[in-house]
Amino acid sequence: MSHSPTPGSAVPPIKMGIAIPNSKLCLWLFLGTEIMFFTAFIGTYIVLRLGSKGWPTSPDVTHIKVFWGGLNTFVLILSSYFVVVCHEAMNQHNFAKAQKFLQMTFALAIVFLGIKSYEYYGKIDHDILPGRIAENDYQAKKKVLSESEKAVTNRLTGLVKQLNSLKIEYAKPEPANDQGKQRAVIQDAVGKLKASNSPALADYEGFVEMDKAFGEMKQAILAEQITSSEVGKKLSDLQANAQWGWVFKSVHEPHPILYGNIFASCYFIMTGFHAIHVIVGMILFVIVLKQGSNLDGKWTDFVENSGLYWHFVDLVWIFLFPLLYIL
Amino acid sequence: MHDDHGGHGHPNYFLVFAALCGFTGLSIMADVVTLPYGVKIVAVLSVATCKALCVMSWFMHLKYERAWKYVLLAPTTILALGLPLALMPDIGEHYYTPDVPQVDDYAEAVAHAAEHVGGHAETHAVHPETTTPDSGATSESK
Amino acid sequence: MRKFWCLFFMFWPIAAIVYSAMSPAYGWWFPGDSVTELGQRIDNLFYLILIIITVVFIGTQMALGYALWKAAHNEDEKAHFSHGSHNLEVIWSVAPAVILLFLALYQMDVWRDFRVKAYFPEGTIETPIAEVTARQFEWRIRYPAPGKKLQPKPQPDDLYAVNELRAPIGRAVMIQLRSEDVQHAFFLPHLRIKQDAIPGQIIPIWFKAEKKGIYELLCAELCGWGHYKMRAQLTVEREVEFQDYLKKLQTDQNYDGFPTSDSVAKKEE
Amino acid sequence: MSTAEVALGHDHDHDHAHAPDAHGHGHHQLSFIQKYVFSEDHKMIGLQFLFTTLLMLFLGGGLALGVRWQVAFPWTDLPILGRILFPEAGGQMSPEFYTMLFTMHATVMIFLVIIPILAGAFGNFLIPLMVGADDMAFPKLNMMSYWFMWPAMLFFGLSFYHGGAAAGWTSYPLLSDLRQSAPYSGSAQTYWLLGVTFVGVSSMMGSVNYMTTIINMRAPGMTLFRMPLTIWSMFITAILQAFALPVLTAAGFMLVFDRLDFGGYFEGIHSTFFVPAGLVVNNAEPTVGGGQPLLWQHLFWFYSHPAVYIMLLPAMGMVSDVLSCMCRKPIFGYKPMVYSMSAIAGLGFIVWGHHMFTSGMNPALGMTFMVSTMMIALPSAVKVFNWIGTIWGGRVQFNTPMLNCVAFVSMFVVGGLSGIFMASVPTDIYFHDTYMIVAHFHYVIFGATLFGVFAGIHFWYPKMFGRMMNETVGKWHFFLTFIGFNGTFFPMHMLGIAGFPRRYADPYLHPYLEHLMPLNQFITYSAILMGFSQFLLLGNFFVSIFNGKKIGRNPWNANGLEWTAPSPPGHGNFDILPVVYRGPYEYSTPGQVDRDFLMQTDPPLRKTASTVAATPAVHH
Ligand code: HEA
Ligand code: HEA
Ligand code: CUA
Ligand SMILES: [Cu+2]
Repeated sequence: MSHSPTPGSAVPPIKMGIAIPNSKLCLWLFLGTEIMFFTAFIGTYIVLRLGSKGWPTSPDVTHIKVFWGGLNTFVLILSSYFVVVCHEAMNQHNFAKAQKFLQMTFALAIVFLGIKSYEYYGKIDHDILPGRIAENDYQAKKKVLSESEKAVTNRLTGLVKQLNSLKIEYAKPEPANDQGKQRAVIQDAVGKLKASNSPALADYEGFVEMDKAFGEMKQAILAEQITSSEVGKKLSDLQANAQWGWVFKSVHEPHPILYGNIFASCYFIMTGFHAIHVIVGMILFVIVLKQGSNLDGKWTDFVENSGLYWHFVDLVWIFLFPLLYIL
Repeated sequence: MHDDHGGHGHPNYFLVFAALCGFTGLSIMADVVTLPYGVKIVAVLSVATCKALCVMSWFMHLKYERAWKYVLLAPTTILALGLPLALMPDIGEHYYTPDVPQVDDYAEAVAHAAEHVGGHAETHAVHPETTTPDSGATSESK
Repeated sequence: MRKFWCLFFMFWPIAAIVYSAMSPAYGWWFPGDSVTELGQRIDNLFYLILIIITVVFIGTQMALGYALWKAAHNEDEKAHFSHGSHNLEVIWSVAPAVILLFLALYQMDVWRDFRVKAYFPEGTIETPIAEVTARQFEWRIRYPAPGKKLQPKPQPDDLYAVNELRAPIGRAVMIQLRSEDVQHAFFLPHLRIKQDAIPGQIIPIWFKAEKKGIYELLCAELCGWGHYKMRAQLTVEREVEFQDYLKKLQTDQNYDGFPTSDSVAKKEE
Repeated sequence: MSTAEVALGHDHDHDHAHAPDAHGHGHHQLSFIQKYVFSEDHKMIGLQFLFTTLLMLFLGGGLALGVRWQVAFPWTDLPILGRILFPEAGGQMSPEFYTMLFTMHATVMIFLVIIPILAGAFGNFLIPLMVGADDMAFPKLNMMSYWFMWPAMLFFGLSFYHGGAAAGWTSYPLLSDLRQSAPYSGSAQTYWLLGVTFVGVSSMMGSVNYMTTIINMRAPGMTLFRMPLTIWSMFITAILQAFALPVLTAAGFMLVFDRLDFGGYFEGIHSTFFVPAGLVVNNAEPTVGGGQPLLWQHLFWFYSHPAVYIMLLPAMGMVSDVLSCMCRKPIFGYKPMVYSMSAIAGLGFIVWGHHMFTSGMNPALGMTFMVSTMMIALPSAVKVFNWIGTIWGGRVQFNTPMLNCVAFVSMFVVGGLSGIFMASVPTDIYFHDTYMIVAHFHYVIFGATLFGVFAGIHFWYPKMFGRMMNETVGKWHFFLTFIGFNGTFFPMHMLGIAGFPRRYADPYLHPYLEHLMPLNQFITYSAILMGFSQFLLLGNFFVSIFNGKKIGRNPWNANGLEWTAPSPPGHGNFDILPVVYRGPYEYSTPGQVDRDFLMQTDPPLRKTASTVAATPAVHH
């Protein structure tokens, strides 16, 4: 490790620098940069939140549940524990044990990501996605309108297409996506289906009825006569229809969330980059796990350093949890 | 080799783990019971700091490292705290008048709802206290 | 050759000074004296700094040249051996420190008067004369109807103009600066005023123009391809003229026939 | 072996020994690809950086000449290229093209020339040689830091292809954020941001590597205060990068996510960090938001102000070394030099707000930033006076490196002094975003840094290639560049005082600027002179690789460890393990008769001169 003295030199040889391996030094320096990286996100979140006149905090709105956050905290802490005992086992040259601990860590990382995905799914399901959230009444109504419009249009084109398989003669609308013409085709088809007593008739009559109900809602929204919560009622009425309510299933209820977009932006960027770090950590673990029975003392430093990295990932979560879930 | 803390044996990692779990329990408690908002902020953030210190000292072995840890961590900490602090006067507060239509809209909507009897315009989407236009920051939420 | 290079390094600062000294004569200098008193103070500060840095500039460049000259003609066998001097280090850190601290403190009041709301001239904050909204690539101006106060939100009887701002002479006035899209900057070179217009904020600017005239108003923050042509005018006129202008705007705006007012005509351009 | 391994664990061989024979790099032949392309040798990587950045200098300079053409001769046909680029407009550029030109000019110059030439080229080449290590701590990581420049260049290229980013190099939102605000640079702006991110990743890799190398791989006896100032400056630069850059990367990600807008299910998904609500841009629907544009400025300058020192400190270090050697005199005030560099770095973190004085920041914050900005001139002053002190009493050799060094000092003073006008807030109200700023930073970046780089190139060229560059050509290059440079940028101060705004495609639309056109034409002619004199440098550089005079190990009679290695050094750098006995600036030490320098490896001086002659150290 130390330098062999140069023969005849007047100066005793000195190991310059500090007494840790280069790799560990480098990793710590890297962690310093990582701290600044997350500081930028966390700091941004804090100051933007303080600088906003209001912030969505109710779990009903944000779909942020302390239970899942707490559980994930526990999962990460546990995994951190396993990584450190894994390193301890490496130090004692008990490589089989080390492998086992590392496997536990890896499994917990997967659990963490699983829970995270579940939480993401909840947000996506309620369309709590940055850029898509209505911030006032008007936008909420507009959003319902455009989403229902899309749903109706889809149904419309679907029904027109279906006519082919029903062997119904009809004049192909020209251009194909002209909704007025498509609607005319449907009207026409209703008559023909009635005549042939086809079982598909209900669908087409249903559409006409639905289209009318939708048209009323649209009128009301465009005329700005109703508030978003009234639109919400109308929407749930539509959705409640036994025959065609399902068409509107993809339409989200109008929830104006004040500062919702910036909230979602912060939430996703912080947890997202944290999740990316989790994945990177998992890749490091896979490299070790892949060694199988070849794992030996050469890997101790590697395990220690990936462990340090993993603890850092844990540390970030330790701060994200209160900031995002509790406050 | 790397083992320059040889003499210490190893700390009881399980104990550290248990402490971390305890701290997590504490922060969840802080959410369950109702605390004044300011107290809550201080409480959960200090709990988080304690947790961080536990992880750093024992899991990351900083307790056993030499002085370089201060050289590395002191500037990092200063910068990491300093950046958000320096952003506060500009972003966290506003010296000039913010021009925020969504808040104005919201105030209007609330006023509008109050006119209607039954006031059902009160959206369940937004927490009413947090969003009264002049309640400043989030201070009194929940 | 040595002499040449020494003279070369001494010659160029002299050329620079001569060039700077003759610049005002060629118009390569401020676009006239400042029209505001605050601008005057900025100019004075500029000249103060100019003097200080000219001294430092000549001092360092000549020291450099002289040191070179001496060193180039060093007849000794070896260079003078010295690792430095503690006393000199102290002197040349303290001396600039004093100068710089003085500068920093000396000018704070100008900044304070320009930006700190509590120090705005009395009455300006309460009664802004206009709201100026920057957008790609024009300035929209909204005045309150004569006799009314400017409200934060547009009022039905507000008066509008595009790229033409007017202000009375000799009275401290305030405008509210907004941006409707990207960032712009409100730059009145003759008044030595510059302030960015930030989307999402309303920023007050005050000035007190002392001289009648028509001054350029430009945009000083990159705002897209048309940044350079975001040109407008500030007309400084007597109080009565200003009030007349507002009245004229009002009649033009209320005229329900074919629009004839020049502000509307401008818009059509 | 994956690169993660390299960084995280398996660096044992570098931990153990510095002597090349001890670690077995030497005994297998490297293929051409390994040696010249995916090289892990710090010297080759340094040269790769050097070649790349020198070529990029021409690209950036070419763009600058385009800028100059438009400002001097607005709406006239661009010579040569105009007909090819804008055939429909008869060869004249459009305002959006102009906006793109200066944005990409600054991007290329800053991210692909100055930063990589200092840290990448010189840092790589010099650090192991000057600290006495056989290579960087992590050679693979080092290689990757070069190869991560390529995705960056690719993205910048894509940006060009899509019309080029056009929001200035500072990329202030919302111009850079909302697509509809600059429709002509739609995806170009996104690619630009990705390019900057990759430059960042590359610098990051470099900086942790440099820090590790400098901390842990110094030769025996090379204590911190025996390190050459070049190493100190590289070290401090690396620290600056390590702490400032992640913030820009994070901010860059936020801006990229703000710009996301895929169609289909993802339609409308984009973050709103910098977008306030209710903006109507180009008659589009009002934006949703909640973000704040000022946030970007803070985050951006939190990096980019330290970055201007990243663009200066290494040059300061190199100039100190060259100056001391060419004056045959120890650097004046070694420790004050180190402390002042550290002070610049430390203060550099708390002055970023001086770019935002007129941005509508909190005035109290403005005052704070003004005071700290004024204070940062102090360490710079210490350095300037120390350089003059170094020359004082020396025995100057007027060769190309020396001339460039003197120009460095002289130009840095000008650039720094014009910084004082801006540091003072009230005057900055007037000068912000005028050509005063353009003059200021070209004086510090080109005038100081690039002259420093020229000095460095001429000085270390013999070590790189074992040959000298041609002196006559070097002096002509210096002479013409100096004249052209001052002719270009000095008059810009006057433009600034006259209130000439920067980033204007056609300033003469404004009557009060009309009379400045002839001055601008003069500037453009000077810029062309300066631009074309760079061909002298390029020619000299490439021709000398094959034709230069061959030299030995230490042509300048300098003291640093790098001069004990062969020229060019082989793989593993040193054939004799260097042991360090003193600092790097022992020139003209009294008591020494036959020569006026004492290399860092020379054993301690005894009373008699004979020992000196008998030292095993290698020179000539
Ligand atoms: C290498 C790059 C570099 C360096 C070293 C500096 C150094 C300095 N810069 Fe500069 N700066 C830039 C690159 C650089 N700058 C760039 C690129 C921009 C524009 C970015 C953009 O908007 O696009 C900019 C913009 C910029 C601004 C913003 C202007 C604006 O946009 O409105 C300011 C304001 O304070 C400023 C100040 C300073 C100061 C005070 C120093 C000081 O460090 C200088 C200190 C040195 C000296 C003062 C000289 C030596 C000292 C003496 C001889 C002692 C005696 C002196 C006195 C007593 C006065 N700079
Ligand atoms: C390292 C930094 C660096 C360097 C070296 C330069 C070098 C030059 N710069 Fe640059 N410049 C910036 C950084 C730099 N600049 C920045 C940061 C901005 C701000 C941008 C913004 O506002 O966002 C700027 C802006 C800027 C402007 C202001 C534009 C505006 O605001 O409207 C101008 C105008 O004159 C200018 C000119 C020049 C000139 C003439 C050179 C000359 O020194 C160049 C000399 C030429 C060469 C060294 C190369 C020689 C090449 C040839 C002879 C052509 C051959 C051609 C090919 C091979 C293609 N620059
Ligand atoms: Cu508006 Cu530039
Ligand atoms: Cu700066």
